This record gives sequence, C-alpha cells and structure tokens, in this order.
Amino acid sequence: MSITDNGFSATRRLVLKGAGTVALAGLGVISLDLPAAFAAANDKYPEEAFKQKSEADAIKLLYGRTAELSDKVKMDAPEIAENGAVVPVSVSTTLTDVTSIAFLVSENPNALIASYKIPAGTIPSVANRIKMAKTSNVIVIVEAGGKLYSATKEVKVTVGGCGG
Amino acid sequence: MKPRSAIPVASAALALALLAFATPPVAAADTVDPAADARAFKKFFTDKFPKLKPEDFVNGPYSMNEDLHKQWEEKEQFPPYEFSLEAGKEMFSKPFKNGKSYQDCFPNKGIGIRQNYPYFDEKEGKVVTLELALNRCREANGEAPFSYVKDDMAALTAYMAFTSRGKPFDIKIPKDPRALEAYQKGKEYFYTRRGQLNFSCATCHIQSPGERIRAEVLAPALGILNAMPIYRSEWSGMGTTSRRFTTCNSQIRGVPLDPQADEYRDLEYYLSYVSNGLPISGPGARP
Amino acid sequence: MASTIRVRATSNGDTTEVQALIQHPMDSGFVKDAQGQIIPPHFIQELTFEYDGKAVFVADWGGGISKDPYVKFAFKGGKKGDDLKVSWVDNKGATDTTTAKIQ
Amino acid sequence: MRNTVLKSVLTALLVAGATSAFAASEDDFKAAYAAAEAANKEAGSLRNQWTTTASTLAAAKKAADSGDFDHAVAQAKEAEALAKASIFQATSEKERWKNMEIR
Repeated sequence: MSITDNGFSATRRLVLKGAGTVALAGLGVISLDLPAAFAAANDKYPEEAFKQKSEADAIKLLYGRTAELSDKVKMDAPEIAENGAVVPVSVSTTLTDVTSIAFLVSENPNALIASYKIPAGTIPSVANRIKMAKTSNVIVIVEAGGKLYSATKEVKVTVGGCGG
Repeated sequence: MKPRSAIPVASAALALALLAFATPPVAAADTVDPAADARAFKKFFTDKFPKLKPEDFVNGPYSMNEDLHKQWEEKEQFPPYEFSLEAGKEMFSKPFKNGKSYQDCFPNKGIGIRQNYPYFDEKEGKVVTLELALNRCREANGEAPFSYVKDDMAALTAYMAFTSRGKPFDIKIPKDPRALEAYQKGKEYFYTRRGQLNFSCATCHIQSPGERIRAEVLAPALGILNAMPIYRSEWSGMGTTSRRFTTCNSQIRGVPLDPQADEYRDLEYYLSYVSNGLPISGPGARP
Repeated sequence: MASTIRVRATSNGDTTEVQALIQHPMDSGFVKDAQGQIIPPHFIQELTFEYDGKAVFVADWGGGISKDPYVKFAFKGGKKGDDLKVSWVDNKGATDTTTAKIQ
Repeated sequence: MRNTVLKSVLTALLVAGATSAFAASEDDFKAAYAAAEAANKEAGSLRNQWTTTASTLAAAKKAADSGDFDHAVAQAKEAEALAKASIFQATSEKERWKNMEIR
C-alpha cells in the first residue's frame, strides 16, 4: 500500500489520531514519545526494516506510524536515471528539529535504502547515490518533532545501449 | 538460436539489398585531406548544436541533455573514478623490479603528454596508442603487460590523462603516405556499417547524437575520446578506449577484434585527429 | 593498504560541509555474476561521522546504496584544522576508519 | 464447421510433408555445418563476422550432438545465411561508407 494513493485517508486518520493524542496528552494521561521508542530513535541497526519488501512495512518498522506528504520536504531526483546503478538523489527541508531522514524505493526488492540519524546541530539535508531496480517511486521521509513528513517522485530507469 | 531469429536475417539481407540499389555510390574525392576533414567535421557539429561551444562536446552525452548534465555535475563533486585515478598515480611512480619506471619510457616523464597520443610511429609504420606504449614500456622492463580493457591499464591512462587535463588534443599526421593511409583506414572503419544491426559508428554518433538508444543518450563523435578513460555506471568500473570499441562492436552484434587491432588503432587515430584543439577532460564519468 | 574512505570537509565559519566517498562493492545479494551464481550480500551497514567526540551524522545503509557509496551532509560548528572521525562497519563485520582534517 | 475441416486437412498435409522428407542425417549436418563455417571464415578474413553467426553455429553443433539432425541442419543453414549476409555487408560497404562521410 503506497503512501500516495490513499494519502487522503491517511492524513485524515492521522489528524484524528493527532487530535486525540493532544487532547489526551493535555490531560497528561499518556506520554507523547511512545512512537519514539521505535528503531529510528535508538542507535541499533534497523535490521528488520531493511528486509521489508514494501515501503509501508519498512516505515512502520522504522517509525511506527505513517507519513504525510509535505511540500516542506524538497527532494531532488532525476526524471530519467542515467543508470539504475548510480542515481543521485538528495533531500533538503525547512522543517525544524529534524531527527532522522530515510530514503525508500518502492519497486526495489527491499524498499528501504538508507536511514540517516540527524543529531541536533546537523543540517537536515542529505545527498547520496542509490540503486534502482526499475522505474519506481522514490520516497523520502523526514522525521521532525516526532511527526513524519514525506516527498515522492517517480524516476524512470531502463537499460541502455542496443541490448542483447 | 530459436528459428524466430530467421526474420532478422531476412530483414538484414533485405535492408542490405535495398541499400545497395537505393543510394548510388558517390564518387568520393580521391585525395585524402585530413585538415579539410577536421574542419568539415567540427563545422557539422557546431552547426547542428549552435548553442554549444566546441569544448563542450568533450562532455559527450552530458553536453546533449540538461537532466543528464545535472546528474553529471552531482557525480563530478566526488567522481567515481577518484579511486582509479589515485591508484594510477601510485602505480605510475612505483619503479619496476629493474628499478626503472614509466617515467623513463615517456617524454616529459609521462606528465601532460596524453594529448599527443595516439601518434604515428614512422619506424614501425603504424599508429601507437597510449595503452600500447604503456604495455611496451612494461615489457621492455621485464614486466608482464596489462589487459587493455581492465582496471590497471585504465588506472594508468586515467592518471596520464589527468595530468593533461585542459590541454588541447594535438594529433599529428606526418608527411608519410602510410600515416595518411592509417588515417584514411580509421575514417573508413568509422563510417562502415557492421554487425547484424548494420550500424556504423556514424549511424549513432553522427546521425543521432543527443537522441536516445533505449535509456542512453548518444554522444557526439566530436570530442568523443577526450574524456578517456571513463568510469561507466553501466560497467560500475573503469574502461579504456579499447573496452569502449569492443563493447560497441558486440552491442551491434559484430564480433570485436583484438583490443589493440590495427583497425582500432587507426580508428582512434582518426577520431583523435578530427577532435584536435578540443581539451583533454579525462578521466571522465559516463552513464 | 590506503584507507577506503575519502573525506572532504570544508568549514565556512559556522557550518562544515562534509562529502565522503568510500571504496566498497555494496553487493545487494540480488545480482548474479557471469557464471549465474548469486553474489552474496556484502554492504556497509553503518557509517558514523564524529566531531569532538560526538556523532554528527550516522548513516544506516542497505544493499540499495550504490557501489563506492557517496554521501554529503553539513553540520553547524567545526573549525578549520579540527578532526572529523569517519568509520564504517559492513554486514560481514569488516570495518575501516579514518580521521580527516577540516579544511 | 467448415473452418475446422479445413484446418484438419491442412495439418494432415503438413504432417505428411514432414515425414515424407527423410529425416536429415549426420552427413547432411556435416555438409551444412562445413559450408556455414567456411562462409564465416571468409567473413573473418574481411574482419566482419557477426556474433549471431557464432551463436547459431554453436546451436547447430549442440543440436547435432543431441542427435536432432533436422534442427541441426536448419541451424547450420541459418548460420551460413548469416555468414553470407556479413560477407555481403563487408563487400557492399567497401564503397558505400563514403555516402555517410561528412565533407
């Protein structure tokens, strides 16, 4: 289940939940940092998350909740990758107190490509070169202030040359 | 080979037959005038791509496509040929077992001379490429020659190219009929169709630079060797001019010749000569 | 053998920009070699950058990162001449570390 | 109904046709293979062999080794056709390359 097609229902559910937790938190009933207990926050290598086929499962394992598309997350990726083996992708964001950034490729055998921990004082912007099995959505997740924001872009990948 | 392949055979033969009758052979000027060829060659490309300055052509496909150019600039910040370049620099200065080193085989200790290769060796009466000269230097000093298409040779030529970066190609054709003949044979190879796909180098690099062949944008023939040796993402490794020639042949289903066959040496001689004046930009990164 | 890590760290007063290129095959375990055998997974799992004792950037990588991996980031602080410690460990337990001077 | 009758007549004819021609023998294969190899050698002298000729020759040999001489002869004939096409290409291009030359 990729983020984009049911983006609306996800945000609606999130907003409801968000409102819910705020109300409860207001009452001081539950601690807010429940989601932070997931792998992204502590420094253990998220072995399982890297084994997931779909990006939704990887994100759930990594952060424990879904992300919402946000134009504050700016991803830079090519229209047509010159070569699936080396695709330069980078992200920058104006969001504040970012704690982690992750890159995923939905059509790769394992969706999760990289998960970066951004300690305080580090600029929330990363550039790297990733591998893509075929044309796919590239998704970047930014965790800021305990909430998840994402951007996605389709990058075309095909074989080059005359072929066989 | 499944019988299905009979169709391409028939179509190839048919295409050949048609071609034979469709275009009557034009009487080419018999005198060989490399200087005029080079001028015409450059003019063809500067007319076809008026926005490009001559030196832009050395960036191959990246000079043809904005999206690719951005990906290239990204790669060039920390280029993938960095390791090969450093290995080449180290190898170049490491003496052979007999104490000599590459510096003793080359003019100016091998630094900043790549733009003069390949050159026509009047003693041998043949074209000598940089890779050939390097292997001959190794053999003259009792060392085993490197493969022409593998990393060691690419690392050495990467370093030598790096020391010549920015220097214009300066290929000379001496007043020797054999040199003129080698140049002409290189030109003939460049324009001759080969392989079952019936392509010549010109089919892709003269007729359709900037177009795509599946995902790859085709480089213009002008300045096509200036960035050699190249790190290709496709090979996820380095490749010399020989590796590029042999892989191009097999892609169009032509059987490649030896990496340093006379035809390839003459082809490199022709292609380098017509790119005279364009700066050396090797080692290069390519898709 | 020379280190597998190439680092370029430049400070412009208040922030330091860091670029790193690491020599590593980064085999994902999904690719076959010429003889048709699967090349087993062999990739860097964690890459850590430390400046005056504390981590300024930690990368957790999977097999989907390109061969000879490259990463670029920036952090506030860091003066010319200071040390930046870079180290990685891969899924086979191999490691390498280097200390670069901020330019 | 008429259509199926037609079809069955047609298949009967085909089957008869196939069996009536005697199955190719090993000698037929050897002759066809030798002819293909000779043509490919000539293409080699013109420095213009095709990779598909070589692979078709190999397929012919493989079929012959497994005793399927019908298939082997067909492949050998096809290899010869490919070799001849590569010879035609080399000879016809001797002059025709000039048409593409930039002057």
